[in-house]
Amino acid sequence: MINKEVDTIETALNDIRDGAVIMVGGFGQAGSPVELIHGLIDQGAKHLTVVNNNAGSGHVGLAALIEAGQVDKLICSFPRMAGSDAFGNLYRDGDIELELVPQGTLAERIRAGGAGVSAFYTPTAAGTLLAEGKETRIFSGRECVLELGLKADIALIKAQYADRYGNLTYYKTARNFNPVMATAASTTIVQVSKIVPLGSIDPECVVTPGIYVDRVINVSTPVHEALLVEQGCVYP
Amino acid sequence: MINKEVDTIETALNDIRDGAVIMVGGFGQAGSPVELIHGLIDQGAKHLTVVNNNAGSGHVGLAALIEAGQVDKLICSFPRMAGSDAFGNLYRDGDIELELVPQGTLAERIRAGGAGVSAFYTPTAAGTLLAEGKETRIFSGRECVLELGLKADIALIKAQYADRYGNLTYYKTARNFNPVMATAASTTIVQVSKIVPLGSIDPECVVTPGIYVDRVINVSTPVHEALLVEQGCVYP
Amino acid sequence: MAQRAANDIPDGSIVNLGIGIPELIASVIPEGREVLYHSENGLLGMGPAPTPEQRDHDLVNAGKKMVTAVEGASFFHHADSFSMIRGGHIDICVLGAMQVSECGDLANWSTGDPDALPAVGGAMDLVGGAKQIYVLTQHCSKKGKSKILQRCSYPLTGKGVVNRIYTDLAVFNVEPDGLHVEEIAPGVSMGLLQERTGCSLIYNERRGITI
Amino acid sequence: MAQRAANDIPDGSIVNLGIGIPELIASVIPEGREVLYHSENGLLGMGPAPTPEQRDHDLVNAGKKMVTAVEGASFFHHADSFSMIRGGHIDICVLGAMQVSECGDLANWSTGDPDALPAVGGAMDLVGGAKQIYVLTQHCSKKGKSKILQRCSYPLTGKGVVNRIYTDLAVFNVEPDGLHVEEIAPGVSMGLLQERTGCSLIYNERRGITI
Repeated sequence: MINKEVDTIETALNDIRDGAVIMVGGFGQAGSPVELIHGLIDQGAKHLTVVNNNAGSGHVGLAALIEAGQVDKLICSFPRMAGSDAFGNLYRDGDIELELVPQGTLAERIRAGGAGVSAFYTPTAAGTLLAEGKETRIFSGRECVLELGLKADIALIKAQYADRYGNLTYYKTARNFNPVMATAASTTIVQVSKIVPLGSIDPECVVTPGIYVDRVINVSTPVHEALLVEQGCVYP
Repeated sequence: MINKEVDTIETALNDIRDGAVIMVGGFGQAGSPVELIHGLIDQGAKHLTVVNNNAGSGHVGLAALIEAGQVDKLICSFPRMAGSDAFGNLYRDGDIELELVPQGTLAERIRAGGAGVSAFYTPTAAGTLLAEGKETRIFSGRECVLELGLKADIALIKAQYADRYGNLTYYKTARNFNPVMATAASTTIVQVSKIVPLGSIDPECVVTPGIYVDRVINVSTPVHEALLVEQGCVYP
Repeated sequence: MAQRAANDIPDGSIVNLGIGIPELIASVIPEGREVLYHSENGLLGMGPAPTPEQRDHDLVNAGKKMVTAVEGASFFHHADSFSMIRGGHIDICVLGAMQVSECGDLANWSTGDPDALPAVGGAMDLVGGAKQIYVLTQHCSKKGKSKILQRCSYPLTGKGVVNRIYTDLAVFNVEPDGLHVEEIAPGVSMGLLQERTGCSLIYNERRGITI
Repeated sequence: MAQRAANDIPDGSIVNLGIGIPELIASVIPEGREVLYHSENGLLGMGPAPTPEQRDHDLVNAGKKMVTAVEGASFFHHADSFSMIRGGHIDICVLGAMQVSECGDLANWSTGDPDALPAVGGAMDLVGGAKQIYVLTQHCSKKGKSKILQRCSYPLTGKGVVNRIYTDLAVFNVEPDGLHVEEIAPGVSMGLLQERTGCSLIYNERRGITI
């Protein structure tokens, strides 16, 4: 019998090790798996490499994970966020490493990692600083940059509904990086607003088929990072 | 005002030129845009390069297009089909060219063409006949083959519903190559069972966003290629 | 300036608007044109800012501001969204600029200051992918330096990617032989325009319509 | 043979079954195990053959035969489907074979006959992508030649890709030092097995359980 539901966040995150590469879904505050990130702060794994489009905001979620000193390296496209200095302060002090990747290249590298595509050539960033030191090659008269697929040990993502097979749907632009990251991690851990009976999700509308999902946690009333930041919350 | 509906198949296919590269959706008989293919036979464009997973069956649809002598080259993964010799006969006589591509590589090359990825490295086919003459390279200890993105002038595809923006949904495994091909052609022409009012398709369940679609034809009672073949039909 | 750029967006276009001034364009598109807005975070058919009742922190644009979705919109994930961009399916992208060169190089992500926190977002993907790149910017920086230059001194976002430039002083077309002045703002002389611009301008009398 | 392979498929597996004999496996999975079947033409959660009322020409498997979809199934397009395969998300793929070598090379798409119409389908993607590749085949060809060889003479589908082989005579594990006999069919002696096999077999007494 297949049942991916796990009872507690603690159990779900239990085996995350120091030094793990962790993809964290969300685009800014939309679709950020706040409860899972806070669980990871409680769990305490250190020397993490985190993949996220941003660097968190305020003192909750990803920003709090960074402030807790658990992140050694961030792979992202836009670490500047209004109202958060968590990443910037550590970065200026040389206490955190940054790999800056154009947003579309980041998404495509994650997709390639999940799809078994080892590397690909993209025109994005050709002729810029971000292509320095990278192989380039001309295809159809256009300079392209060789980029490698990106995989992770763990993906922490947020979805709307799940069934026991781990089939997922998302909500509006909270979808963003979540489905792509689900494909690229050895272990994909998902928080959802509701676990629904098998057969409740239209097979034509499944966004993430259960094949990509390992553990599902029901967080029935998730807090929204945007509201926590507005309220000036600090975690823990 | 955006309205992609075209009144007749004749109008929709009017500008297809001799020598065009044409992607034809479908996997065997499922999701094959039979009415559009028959329209292309009527239209008469010659020296076509066709991209399809197979080579048609019986004497209708793609097999009929091939029998009509309109196809110079086929890019596909599996041209052997029970009950059809259209392709095989021409091939053995040297009258049609074949580029044989593993099915997943074919799908990924089309996806890359649509996604602006010039080329990619895949482990598929490494060390086999189908990789001969192709560049290979080791990534993480695995030999990978360099494959190029594939684009087309025209895609002929079949979907279930469309709205006037060209948003599409599909039906069961008739989806197959259709959404991928829709992204990779300069002009994507779609036959659908029904054109529905804007707003009828749930934005969460759109499979092909209208950005990929140029022309939509309402074929409200499409014939199924499987039934035509069963009945021994011949087109024209 | 936004109005002038909006006039050049044809009916039926799919447009991606950069964060900041370019966002204003959506509200000044001439009547009767239907334009679909793409937001790179996974929305085609972005609508205007929400009413208080419509506010939804999970329906945001690329600048993380709350937006709405129009009838006929679709949601998709980030890799699919940037496939639309990289694959050349966006008709027009309008971006801000720090510097633009006469050969269409664009710098809009970094001043190269080693103390600044680098951040690029989707700008490099957009300039490399959209069919047409329009730049919408003040002609000069706050310190009065021209943003339109022979060569960008800041790190590039993309090389030879810009097609048109809209500033408060003029509209330019980037062509193989250099920057063509398409229009000049009322009250601006060609002499003043050239004086405020860091590269030689090509001026065709016939095109001297005020904006 | 299919039953024997079915016994080795753990509860909760995601399995892709090749066209032909491997398809039989689905009907003989031991009671109490929930296995999800992936069909590379865009279906996860493939069910058994349809009843006459369920017949649907647009719900087919990779062999173009009509199938059904189970509760909890999902449909997706071809590139997404092969991402599952190439990305290593399929637990087990069971395929037929023309030839298998002692180092796990598989030949199952072409005899190399220049007059034959070449066709490969998804076999090369599957053998390169699934976590475990099981081969299910008659031990010998119709002409009585062993399909288990030191080296394949036919063009390869994949190099060193096979993990296990199930034939009517025995079950083998492909290991770095060669082909290990895991089990022998009732009434088959090690001598007979070796005689009918085109490579040296490694036989561990402890493993000599009949099947």
